[in-house]
Amino acid sequence: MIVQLALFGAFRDLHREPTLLLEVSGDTVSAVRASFAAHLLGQGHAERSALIRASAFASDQALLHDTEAIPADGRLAILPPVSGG
Amino acid sequence: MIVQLALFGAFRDLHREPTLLLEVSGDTVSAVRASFAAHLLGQGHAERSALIRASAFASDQALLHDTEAIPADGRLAILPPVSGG
Amino acid sequence: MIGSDPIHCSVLAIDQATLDPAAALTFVSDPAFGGLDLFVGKVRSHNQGREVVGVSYDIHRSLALTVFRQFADEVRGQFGPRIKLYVAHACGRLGIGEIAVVVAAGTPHRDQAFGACRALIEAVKHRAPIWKQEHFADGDSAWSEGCALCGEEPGQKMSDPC
Amino acid sequence: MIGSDPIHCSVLAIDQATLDPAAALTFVSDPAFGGLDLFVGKVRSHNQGREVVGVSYDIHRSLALTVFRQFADEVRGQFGPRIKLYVAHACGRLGIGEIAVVVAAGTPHRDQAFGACRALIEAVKHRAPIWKQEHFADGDSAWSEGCALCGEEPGQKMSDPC
Repeated sequence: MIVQLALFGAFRDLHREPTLLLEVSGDTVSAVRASFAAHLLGQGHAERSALIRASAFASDQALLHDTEAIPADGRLAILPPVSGG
Repeated sequence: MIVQLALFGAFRDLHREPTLLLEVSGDTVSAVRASFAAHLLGQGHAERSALIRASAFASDQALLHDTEAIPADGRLAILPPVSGG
Repeated sequence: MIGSDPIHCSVLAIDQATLDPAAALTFVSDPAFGGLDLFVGKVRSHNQGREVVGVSYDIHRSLALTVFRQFADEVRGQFGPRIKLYVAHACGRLGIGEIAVVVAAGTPHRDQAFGACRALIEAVKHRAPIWKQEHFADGDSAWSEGCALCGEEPGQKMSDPC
Repeated sequence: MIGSDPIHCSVLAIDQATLDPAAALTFVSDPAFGGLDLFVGKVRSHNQGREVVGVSYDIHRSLALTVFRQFADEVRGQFGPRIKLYVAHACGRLGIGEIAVVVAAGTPHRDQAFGACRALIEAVKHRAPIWKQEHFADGDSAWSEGCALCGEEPGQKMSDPC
């Protein structure tokens, strides 16, 4: 399925747009994580794999565990470690 | 000696003026404490003796221990337990 | 004590509004409250020895508003129910001395106000979807290291400055 | 970091001036400081179950200013030296919701700001020559029980709400 992945923080520097359309083979959040890691690897950003592992995924309303299903609307966000305040 | 004793908090209610002229026999703060206690007793305020025991004395700049001398200008203040803020 | 909503949460685009500590104090005030504690986070001129000229905040706005309210509800459970809470965070690029975050708590007595205000800013700092990019005097910029939100999987944490 | 005096202390007659939290925040701000904590103490409508309509504060002004600075120096020793501190207390009769005291601390990081602000208000509450008379809705007035300043003589303490 096609996922619309919103990028935040350090991930914004890797892509021109604030969201990325990603082909995901699988229907869980962990599949999105794997697809995004593969995508960045393909873009020559192997150094980001640790950041992807440290990131969470979320819908507009809640964090999503890796075992959860991708939201029906195909939209989610990747949240690198946070540093507000 | 004659001491000019400034009154604060609950002691203000016992005297028309903010200061009281007090005849003190002795030259230490403890003598002032004793004279003021005797003065209030004479005014019919025996119920204030515990408050006097719980009070501190001070110059304009510092607390004065009971063993210290009365300031040379004869001015000091009696400070009942405090409740600021 | 409280008629309307005792919790205020906002994310403000810095080119449209500025954070207002006075508004926070007004919001958390109540005739029954004797103690208000307010925290203001500002952009500071140095970090870890490097001169900073500005900070850009990136925020997942809808999720941030949701979790701000969750944090406030948690704090209310711990220090309330007689409490009012305020959280506002700036989004966009700020200069030195500009306000990045305002948190406030009002309660009958001061101990709860201090405890609640502290708990709320700690939650915002460690668990809200907010990212800080520091701009240095030498022209370099860097996203700050932060707190991983996927803490239920300990093996996936980076070295954590939280 | 600091050129001028990093400590502000004042006692304000309420008929001549009002306490100003914004001025406190401005005073404790500094380009090097990322964290400001502010405490505001207000007159509240109830105390120990009784309805309050106002509070009169009596202050030994010269001694209060001296000890405010002593407290601030102590706090600076504990949480500084990179710190700015502000203390202002109202004198006179205040109505419900009016500000009795404002304390603020600015530091590079928030932990010191919270700790310093808390330590400073505790000192003001427990050790400053300030007396509070509560005026009740039933017409009665009473001086609050307080903290004895002659603590070096334990036998002379009253029952102590401190």
